[in-house]
Amino acid sequence: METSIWRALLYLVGLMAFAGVNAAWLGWCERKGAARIQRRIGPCEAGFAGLLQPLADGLKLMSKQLLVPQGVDGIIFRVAPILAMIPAITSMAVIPFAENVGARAMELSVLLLFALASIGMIAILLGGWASGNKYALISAARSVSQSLAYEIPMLLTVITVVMISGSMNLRDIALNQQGGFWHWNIFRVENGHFLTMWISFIIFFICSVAETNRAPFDMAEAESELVAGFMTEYGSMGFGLFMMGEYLNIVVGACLTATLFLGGWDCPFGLTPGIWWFLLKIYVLIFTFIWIRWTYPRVQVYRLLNLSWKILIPFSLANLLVTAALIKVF
Amino acid sequence: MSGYWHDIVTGSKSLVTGLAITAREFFKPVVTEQYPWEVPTMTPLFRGHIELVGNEETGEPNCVVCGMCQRACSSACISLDGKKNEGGKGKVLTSYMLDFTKCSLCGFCVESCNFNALRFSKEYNLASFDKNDFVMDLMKRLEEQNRCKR
Amino acid sequence: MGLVERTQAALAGLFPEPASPAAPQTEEGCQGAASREAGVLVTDQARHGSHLDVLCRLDQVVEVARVLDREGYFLESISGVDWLDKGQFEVIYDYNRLDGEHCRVMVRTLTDRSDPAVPTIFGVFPAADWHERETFDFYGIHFQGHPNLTRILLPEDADFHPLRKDYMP
Amino acid sequence: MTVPVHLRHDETFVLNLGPQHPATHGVLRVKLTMDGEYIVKAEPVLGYIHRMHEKLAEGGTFAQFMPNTARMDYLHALAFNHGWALVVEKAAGIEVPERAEYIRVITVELNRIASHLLWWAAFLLDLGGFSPLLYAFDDREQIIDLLERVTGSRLTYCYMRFGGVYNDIDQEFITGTRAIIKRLRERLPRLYHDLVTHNIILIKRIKDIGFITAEQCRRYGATGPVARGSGISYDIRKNEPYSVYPEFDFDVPVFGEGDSMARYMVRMHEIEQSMRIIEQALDKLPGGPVMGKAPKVLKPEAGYYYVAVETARGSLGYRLVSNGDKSPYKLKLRSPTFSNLSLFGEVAEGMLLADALAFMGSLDLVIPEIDR
Repeated sequence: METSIWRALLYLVGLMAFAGVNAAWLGWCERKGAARIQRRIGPCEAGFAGLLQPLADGLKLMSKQLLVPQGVDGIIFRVAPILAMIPAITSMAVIPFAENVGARAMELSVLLLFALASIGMIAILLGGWASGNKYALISAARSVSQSLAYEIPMLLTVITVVMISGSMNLRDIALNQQGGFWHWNIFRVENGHFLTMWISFIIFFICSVAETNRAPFDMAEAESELVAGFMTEYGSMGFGLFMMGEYLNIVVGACLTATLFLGGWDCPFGLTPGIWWFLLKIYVLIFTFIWIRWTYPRVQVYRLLNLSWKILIPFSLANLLVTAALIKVF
Repeated sequence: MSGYWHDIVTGSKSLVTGLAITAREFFKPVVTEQYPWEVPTMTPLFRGHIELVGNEETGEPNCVVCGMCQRACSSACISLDGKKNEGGKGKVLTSYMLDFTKCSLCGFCVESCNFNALRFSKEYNLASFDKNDFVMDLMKRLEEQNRCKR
Repeated sequence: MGLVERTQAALAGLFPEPASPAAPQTEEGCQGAASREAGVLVTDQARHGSHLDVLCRLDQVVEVARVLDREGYFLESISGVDWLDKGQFEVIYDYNRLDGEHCRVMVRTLTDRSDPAVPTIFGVFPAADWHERETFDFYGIHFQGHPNLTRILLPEDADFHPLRKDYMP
Repeated sequence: MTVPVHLRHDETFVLNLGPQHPATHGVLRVKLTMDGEYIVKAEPVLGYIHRMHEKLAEGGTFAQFMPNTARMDYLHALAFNHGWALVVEKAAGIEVPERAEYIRVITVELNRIASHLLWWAAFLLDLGGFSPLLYAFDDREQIIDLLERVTGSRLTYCYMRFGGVYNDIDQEFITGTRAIIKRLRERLPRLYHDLVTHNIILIKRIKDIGFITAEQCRRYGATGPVARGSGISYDIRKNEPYSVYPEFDFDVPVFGEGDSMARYMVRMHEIEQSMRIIEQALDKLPGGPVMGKAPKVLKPEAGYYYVAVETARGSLGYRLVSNGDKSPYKLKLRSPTFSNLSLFGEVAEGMLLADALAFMGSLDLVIPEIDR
């Protein structure tokens, strides 16, 4: 692997740009998508099809005063939104966009991603806690229990993938699935057995919706219950960073799903692998995120935990055992 | 335990159905109206604020200053004044003020008028930063309408 | 025996001497509030909307509520009336039934205007809680024994009772 | 699901829900004493949009109160119009032509459908589903457009007059109404029920939550869909028929479970029943005038009058005391949600905040009607 400083810098700039553009224009995608589902037009005034809307929103948010209310923990209150943004951007570094496009191919990149995802949860906890607002406090408590509940099934399903690939390096996992959709982990055939990886995929996808605090699992910002949850006291770019952090988490979640289960940059027909396939996959997944959000009502907080502890965890455990048995024993 | 499996099966089915429905809606045409670009036409009975009806030929208000509208008004938003008609019988209107901030658009004034002197305007996009703009001089409005007609 | 008669019989126990025996079953008693004695009257539902018109003394309000509760009625509303010229407040309780049979009972009671006080029926119907608070709010009628007789619709610091006829804003 | 929880009264905090809160549909404030996410005590605080309509009524003539009636329950304003027209007609002995009563019923039922659709939309919004809101608004908008054609207003109608209605309906209205009914019949099962009613998330969210017993309904005076969701078959249109309702064949949907789901189902079925009523009324619509003879100045005989009508939220009562003058001596409005909401404190005790809000949504609150 090349170790020139330029490569690192190039990737840093490229990734930052990719993250920034996504964070801004996914908001536009979300609004357009929601509008179409609800048979509206959505943003259409600022630029062609409202494409400049994110710029206008960003300018508006930046020009507003960052209000720090009385009685909040000033430092933590200011740090929390930044903390929400950083892990999401950092995660991008280990994602293999294509065979030769990717900042770092670390050996334990899967572990790193989960570690960073937990930091994102801490940002919500800190933001909610520091606000000194009761709604924010409830929201913070909710998001912790939610993260706790959903990291377990998520990790259990990832173990199945790691077992198959024999590596925790995302690039190796993706390389392992090259050559058409029948090689992808989701349709994996090993030792002549069709593995139950599609269950893993569904569980992983549900968990990533929950991990990114998206509806129907948006316990932390349940706007009809907790006003805006941990963001209640945030205005200006504090709010903007939380929003961008959320969208970036979606991107990371989609990237991870695409890499772990959908063959990364592989072409479904085994023809021309490349970065465009990867992008196509993640945007389809992101659209599914949006689609789900605008379809379902919110899950009640204890149902959410029930879903994880009573359905997802048993299923992912069983799935793990079955997969292990099919690979190693039979 | 059967409830557990039943929930999982029917639940997943209902979730997929939901996604199918929103997907179907996604491809249907837009139903909203883009307000400033597309202007709706008001129905014939639409109640905007009231306005005076002028005589077909002279353009003078039909009002005979009987004060029925003022009495019928449930929010006391009409104040009108008239003077003796010189060289004729009855009275002529000198001022007709409508305080639209109080009006509840009930239509009692128009109904109470026996002389076809009042009607509803079709104006619906009234907006202002100053509430004094809604204390309307209907005489002036009628004059302007007459001028436009000519 | 129809529901109206049954209720009438149940309530009659509270009023030992028959109320103006000469002219029962008419609407006359319905006119003036103070012009008749306490008792039960049958009124024309099609005309007035209620089947029974019960005028009771202040100390009978709770007892009437108990009887009606036993009979399966529910409290629909409580309203006050200010009879300024007679120097009295009237409190009207509307009772109704939720089951198939239909009978509306209007219970009225009068209290002195200078020191209005009516016993609460909160203990019988919890529904009376808010209705009594509202009547207190608007008329200043004190419902004795009400656990939380505070303003409900007007602000806590209001010092007037707007539905009194002598109140001018 | 009831989670066993031992409420500790010494470790509670007070949470002010409202008066500006997304789930309270306006300016209701609920003072919640919370233990974590569990409600120890809930105390609704009313009056943020109180306008003293009862005093306003005493200040004007009988007719002049008509526009005010529409400003209480702005979602089912025509039923409030209807009730006021009925009580004054009863007091003053005014005859109403049959055609006018039919038109009243048609418009009131259309308005009821619109009200239930909006409730559905807002309820789903409480539960976090945003798209259903706009689907329902799409349908509601068409009903409102129709009503605008005949009444001249979109929300705060002033359509009824003593002795009839303000305006006759035309052929376009009739065909439009039939088209709406056809459209709703198609959309109710395929969009509303498939997308929402059968959705597992919604079922888990509102089933077995917020139980109200029939006895509680009686003690608190709850009526309307709240009572009908608790197994009480009480609908004034059936129990104490007014207007021309006896001439129509319709059912009163009753669900005995008493939970939020039951109330939800009652309202969804009521939309269908309202459509049946409208269809029959359109079929039977008699000819004739829409305005009867009514004196210009009304001076009803002194006495006590009471009229109840069934609004989308329950039984609305007008208690009118007349002293023979040309303005009401006393008017008391018995608004349905005022009584329905008084249940909230008792039922919400021990609930989760999220459940309590779902329960509050299922009560279908319209705050201006509570505060009057």
